Amino acid sequence: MSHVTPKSKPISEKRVDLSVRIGKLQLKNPILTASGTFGYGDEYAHVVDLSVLGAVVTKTVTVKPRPGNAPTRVAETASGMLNSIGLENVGLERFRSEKLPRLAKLKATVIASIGGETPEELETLLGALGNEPGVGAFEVNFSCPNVAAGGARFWADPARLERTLVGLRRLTDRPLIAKLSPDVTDIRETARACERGGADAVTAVNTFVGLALDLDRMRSKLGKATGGLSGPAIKPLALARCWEASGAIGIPVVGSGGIVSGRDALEFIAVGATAVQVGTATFVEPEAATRVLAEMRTWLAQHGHAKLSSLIGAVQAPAAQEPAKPHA
Amino acid sequence: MSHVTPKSKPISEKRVDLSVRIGKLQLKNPILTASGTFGYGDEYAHVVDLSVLGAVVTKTVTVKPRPGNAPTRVAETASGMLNSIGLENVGLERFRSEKLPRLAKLKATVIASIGGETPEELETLLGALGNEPGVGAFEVNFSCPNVAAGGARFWADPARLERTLVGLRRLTDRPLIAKLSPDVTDIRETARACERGGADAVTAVNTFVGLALDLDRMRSKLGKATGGLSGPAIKPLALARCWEASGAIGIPVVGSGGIVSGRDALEFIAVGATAVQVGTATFVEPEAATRVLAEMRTWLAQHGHAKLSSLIGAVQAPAAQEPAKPHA
Amino acid sequence: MATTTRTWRQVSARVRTQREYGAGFRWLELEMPAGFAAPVAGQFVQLLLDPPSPVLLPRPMSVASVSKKGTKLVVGFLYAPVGTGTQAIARLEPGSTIGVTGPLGQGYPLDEPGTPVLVAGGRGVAPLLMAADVLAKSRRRCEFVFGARTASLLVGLAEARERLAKRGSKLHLATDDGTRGFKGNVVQMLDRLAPKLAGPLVIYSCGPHGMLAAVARWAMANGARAHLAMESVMACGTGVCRGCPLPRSAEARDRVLATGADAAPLQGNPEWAMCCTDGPVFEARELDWDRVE
Amino acid sequence: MATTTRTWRQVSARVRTQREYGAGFRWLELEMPAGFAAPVAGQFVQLLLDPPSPVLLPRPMSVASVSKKGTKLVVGFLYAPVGTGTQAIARLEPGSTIGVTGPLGQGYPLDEPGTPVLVAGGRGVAPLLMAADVLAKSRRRCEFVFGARTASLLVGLAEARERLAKRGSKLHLATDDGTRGFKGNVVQMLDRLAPKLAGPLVIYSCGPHGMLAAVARWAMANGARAHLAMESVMACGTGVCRGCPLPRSAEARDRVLATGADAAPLQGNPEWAMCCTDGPVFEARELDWDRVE
Ligand SMILES: Cc1cc2nc3c(=O)[nH]c(=O)nc-3n(C[C@H](O)[C@H](O)[C@H](O)COP(=O)(O)OP(=O)(O)OC[C@H]3O[C@@H](n4cnc5c(N)ncnc54)[C@H](O)[C@@H]3O)c2cc1C
Ligand SMILES: Cc1cc2nc3c(=O)[nH]c(=O)nc-3n(C[C@H](O)[C@H](O)[C@H](O)COP(=O)(O)OP(=O)(O)OC[C@H]3O[C@@H](n4cnc5c(N)ncnc54)[C@H](O)[C@@H]3O)c2cc1C
Ligand SMILES: Cc1cc2nc3c(=O)[nH]c(=O)nc-3n(C[C@H](O)[C@H](O)[C@H](O)COP(=O)(O)O)c2cc1C
Ligand SMILES: Cc1cc2nc3c(=O)[nH]c(=O)nc-3n(C[C@H](O)[C@H](O)[C@H](O)COP(=O)(O)O)c2cc1C
Ligand code: FES
Ligand code: FES
Repeated sequence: MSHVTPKSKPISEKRVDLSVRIGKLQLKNPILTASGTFGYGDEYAHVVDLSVLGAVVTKTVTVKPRPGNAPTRVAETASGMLNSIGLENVGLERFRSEKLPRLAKLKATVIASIGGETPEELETLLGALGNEPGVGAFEVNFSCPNVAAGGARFWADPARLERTLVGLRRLTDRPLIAKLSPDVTDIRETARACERGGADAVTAVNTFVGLALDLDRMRSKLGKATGGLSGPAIKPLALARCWEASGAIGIPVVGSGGIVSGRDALEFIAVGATAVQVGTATFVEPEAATRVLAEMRTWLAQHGHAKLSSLIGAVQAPAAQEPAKPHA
Repeated sequence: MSHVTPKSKPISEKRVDLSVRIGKLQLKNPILTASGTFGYGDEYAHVVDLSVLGAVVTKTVTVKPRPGNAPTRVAETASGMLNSIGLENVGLERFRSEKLPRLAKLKATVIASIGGETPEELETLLGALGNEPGVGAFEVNFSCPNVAAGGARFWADPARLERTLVGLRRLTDRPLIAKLSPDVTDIRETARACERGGADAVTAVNTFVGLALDLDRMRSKLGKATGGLSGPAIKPLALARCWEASGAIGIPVVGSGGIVSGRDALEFIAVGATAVQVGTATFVEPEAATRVLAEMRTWLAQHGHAKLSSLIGAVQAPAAQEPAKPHA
Repeated sequence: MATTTRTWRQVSARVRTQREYGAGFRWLELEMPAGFAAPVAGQFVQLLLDPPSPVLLPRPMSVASVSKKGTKLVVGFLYAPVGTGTQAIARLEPGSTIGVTGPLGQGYPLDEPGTPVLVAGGRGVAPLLMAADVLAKSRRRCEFVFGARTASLLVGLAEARERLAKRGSKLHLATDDGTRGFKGNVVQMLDRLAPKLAGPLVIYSCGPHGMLAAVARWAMANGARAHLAMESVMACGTGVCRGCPLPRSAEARDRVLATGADAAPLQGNPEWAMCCTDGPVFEARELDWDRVE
Repeated sequence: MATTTRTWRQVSARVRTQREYGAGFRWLELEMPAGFAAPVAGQFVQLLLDPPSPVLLPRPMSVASVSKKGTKLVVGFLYAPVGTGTQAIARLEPGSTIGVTGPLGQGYPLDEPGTPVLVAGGRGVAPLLMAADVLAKSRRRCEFVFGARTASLLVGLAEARERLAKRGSKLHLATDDGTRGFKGNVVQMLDRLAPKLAGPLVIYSCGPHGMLAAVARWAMANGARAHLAMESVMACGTGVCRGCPLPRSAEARDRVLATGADAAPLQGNPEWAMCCTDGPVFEARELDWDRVE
């Protein structure tokens, strides 16, 4: 990895241009909320001004409403949390009729997350939402670890991903972002499949499959055996996968996994992410996303970076991965 | 997951039978040291009585000595650490002539970890060490994330694993334990390949590939871009993989990843591990492995378990993974 | 029922006092900054240790008292240091700070008609003493049933006795082992007590889930209403993560399905209610007590 | 060179005192339990916060003083609270406990012949004051060069002045900006000082790596020996994880290859020395200063 930041004099925060672009969607800054950790946006609207965020990624919506998994759904682990929500959501109908209008009123840039057990379900969703004026882009959740059908493992197959995206591509002119599971042997392959299928970006990564045991009751702490691990514990893993994915494809990567601070966000951007998502941090601190944004802006100003986008992939070249002085 | 522990009266710690068996190797208890975290055993011998441990797994040895990677080699992360040691080791010759005799004097049960960039190198190692009287079993490191050649990704191919193990199987009558990488789409497949190839057990899991950035210097905190993540942060991930592997194969699984306490060890055993390894915890507390052993014994006695081996896989049936009351 | 007007904030509060409270419990008082709405009995907050914290998530804690000291709102908590997070809270010295998100959830509907019967188990006593105070202010006396396994677990008994006496309410003690008061559990106590009280009864209860389920069943069998303060493992505490489900009763399920968004303004999940926003206080008929863990 | 007789232990120590030391540094004194060997100047320990700790790994810290208070061994540290771990250490009150693994590594070989010149940069002053004490005990006075960027960073200057005067050693100050003492760096100071001293010189130094590299190069160019206390990110601190490599010089490399196991009893890696066990004190000719970070 090579050092490319120029040592510059601090500049005013106002001079920092944070805008980034994902496909045709221009974002005022790269800080997004992560799907499933910000509800449908309005839950936090009394404490967070949604219009200052790059975008709000909504909870994954499915064709039919889903009640979600039986308790227990969350468990804390060392610097992380496991969840097994099971895609509880209000379903396509209420999402369109109730949730989108409220988000429009709040002047949020909306990225709608959609999830399906089959390519057909995703097509139904995109067929219905693909031209909604209130939606700036779509994130396709190919990576939920907590559903019996259509979860991360089902979508780990590059050929299936590619085929499905080809089908979806025809249904909307908005950017399509494919959200990938980290639990694959080589994320470059799933990322490349998404690019070939016509995705405008990929999100790396969703949660990692994990398990925590309640030893006294000799069963999982969750209602299902496994859940998805998120939070600071996974940051180094997510960062590695984001770096690998961004080195393998030409379309933008959206980073996700353990981002809690402006520095965390910048680490993802430096390894190649065009935007990042704040997830679990919001459960700890509802205003996390706007704080991350403010911290990022301050760091850039202090380090004299007038343009965030010039930092994207600053640390990227896989060739520079080897140590400077090789030795037997 | 089902609850199978009988509620029993406490018993005396002396009555607890901790012995377990891996292939032909009888271990007095399931607590092993993890390769690369206990040196060649004698480094800690003045503070830890090696003879009370189930076994000492030695640092992975390669045919030729290896100097290891350039600095920086370690970086702390949230509840974890990244390492990029690069298999620094003394090589086969000195391992046999210097290290094994010392371990023999310390009355340790020795599991020798061997690593190679090719099946042939592994055969050379096993050809040389396969009948050493001082070695109780071999752990084959198919999962080092920190070497350019012959690392985790090279060995993620089930067919290669199976073929290689078939070749190794002929060279020793001692148990062969295949140490697997967690960074695969489906660890059941690599585990099954090892079983088919003739392994007596698999170790699940080695470290996860991760990355940490030094933002001020805009480069990895490590000398190489990525390293392997270990420690409590990965425990839920390692536990899930251990549970998956043990459900897929008939041979024993050795658990590894984030074990710090007797309860942690028992969690791995309850999801199907026959033995467990204490790694990073030893860097924090040199006497970690013996403390884990003592805590485990105490828990078992307090819960009236006279035989540890009856707890192996107590929480295992993948069928019981679904919630008791399914719902749309 | 959940309301869409959200008043919670995340603020930094100052530890005013902290002390042992007996039976392994501790009493914590926080001074809240301006802008923090006064919680009502039955509501809770999320306590977040300042960084660097040994735990990731905030810890839910019922509000046990609310008072004004000068212009300052002071909120009290009665808690047990059971694990890493609460043990770290227990080490906070007066003057140190802690993050508070709240007030959260639905408190007790203390204006329901009927004879109020407050049923407390163990540390559940605290929010109910607070409820008794509120009832007293609107000149309603209550019957206060306080139960525990054994006398030493009747936490804060002296204080309860004093505060209830002042308000003209009546304290009924019950211990499983008979070491104090009535020998038996709170439901057996309700059986004894009910015939002497003017119906309808409206029960407010807080305690372990097992006790709450028994109280809920008693209420449904005896034509009383009962409001029960539940707990669940939580992440956000604000309805967003969907991490704290409690099983709805068939009755509640049908009602959600029939009335849709109106009956459940937040998300309208017919299967599961969220402890943090639909609760933590639930009327007995809202939950399926056979499936409550 | 590493020795195979290991004397380190992990123990729980008691905080005796902790205070501000100026220039952003803190002074910490720990009372060690029996069985903990007395460290020598240049050695270090690993400090491990009691659980629940906000960090995973122990923090390496040079020993800055060793004394006996009654029968108790007291070990002092001079440190800067730069991150999560050291900031948590800074909050420890007297009487609280902390884990200590040590003594670790190779200290200064203070019995080498020659005129001792001690060269300190910033907080590097502490182990060198300790070294000066030891030299004084064997009736050897030393020249003590103390450098910093600016006067305010000459941490603990008053104490240094007093302790060195008591021992008849001579203090030479140097600041880059000339705000105190000689205007220039410690190497320029060595240039000025050396002609006035009886050769051969034996230098003991502690400070930032950049300074140590310059001192090492000066020593090699001027026929002096120099022992430099290095740092590295560490995990175990005990030679096991192989996480703290420093590049060996070609000379050292050849020697390790030639003499094999004898020259490097622990692991004999010709390419890399381990900071924690081969060091942290290295003679200038042992390392490849072009590759030291
Ligand atoms: C709405 C609500 C109100 C609460 N009010 C109070 C209160 O007034 N006083 C009080 O002492 N406690 C209260 N709790 C419980 C309190 O939140 C837990 O004791 C606390 O989260 C444990 O954190 P820990 O880090 O100390 O323990 P952990 O290390 O997280 O866990 C220790 C033990 O506590 C259990 N536990 C963890 N989380 C919860 C939880 N949310 N509810 C119940 N048990 C849990 C664990 O299963 C484990 O057995 C309340 C919980 C909820 C949901
Ligand atoms: C042999 C040895 C002796 C040392 N003696 C002293 C001493 O006497 N006084 C003192 O103040 N410090 C000393 N250090 C440095 C001290 O160990 C680090 O400052 C400490 O580990 C930082 O921990 P943290 O959690 O506060 O910071 P972190 O959050 O871990 O890091 C904060 C900053 O410190 C840097 N850092 C982290 N680890 C080290 C390290 N091992 N060495 C140098 N920088 C590091 C990080 O890169 C980062 O910039 C010594 C280090 C070694 C290896
Ligand atoms: C409680 C919870 C619910 C989530 N729900 C969704 C979801 O519905 N769709 C989705 O794509 N990701 C979901 N995620 C994953 C997050 O969007 C995010 O990718 C992941 O948590 C990693 O980021 P973090 O560490 O910042 O939380 C969920 C995560 C959590 C913790
Ligand atoms: C510094 C370090 C060096 C390691 N070296 C090896 C090795 O040589 N061979 C191997 O199979 N595993 C090696 N590992 C992996 C450990 O044996 C263990 O499987 C892993 O760290 C997970 O367990 P833990 O979380 O308890 O450390 C190493 C781990 C660390 C942290
Ligand atoms: S705790 Fe997040 S929804 Fe209740
Ligand atoms: S820190 Fe582990 S070998 Fe030096």
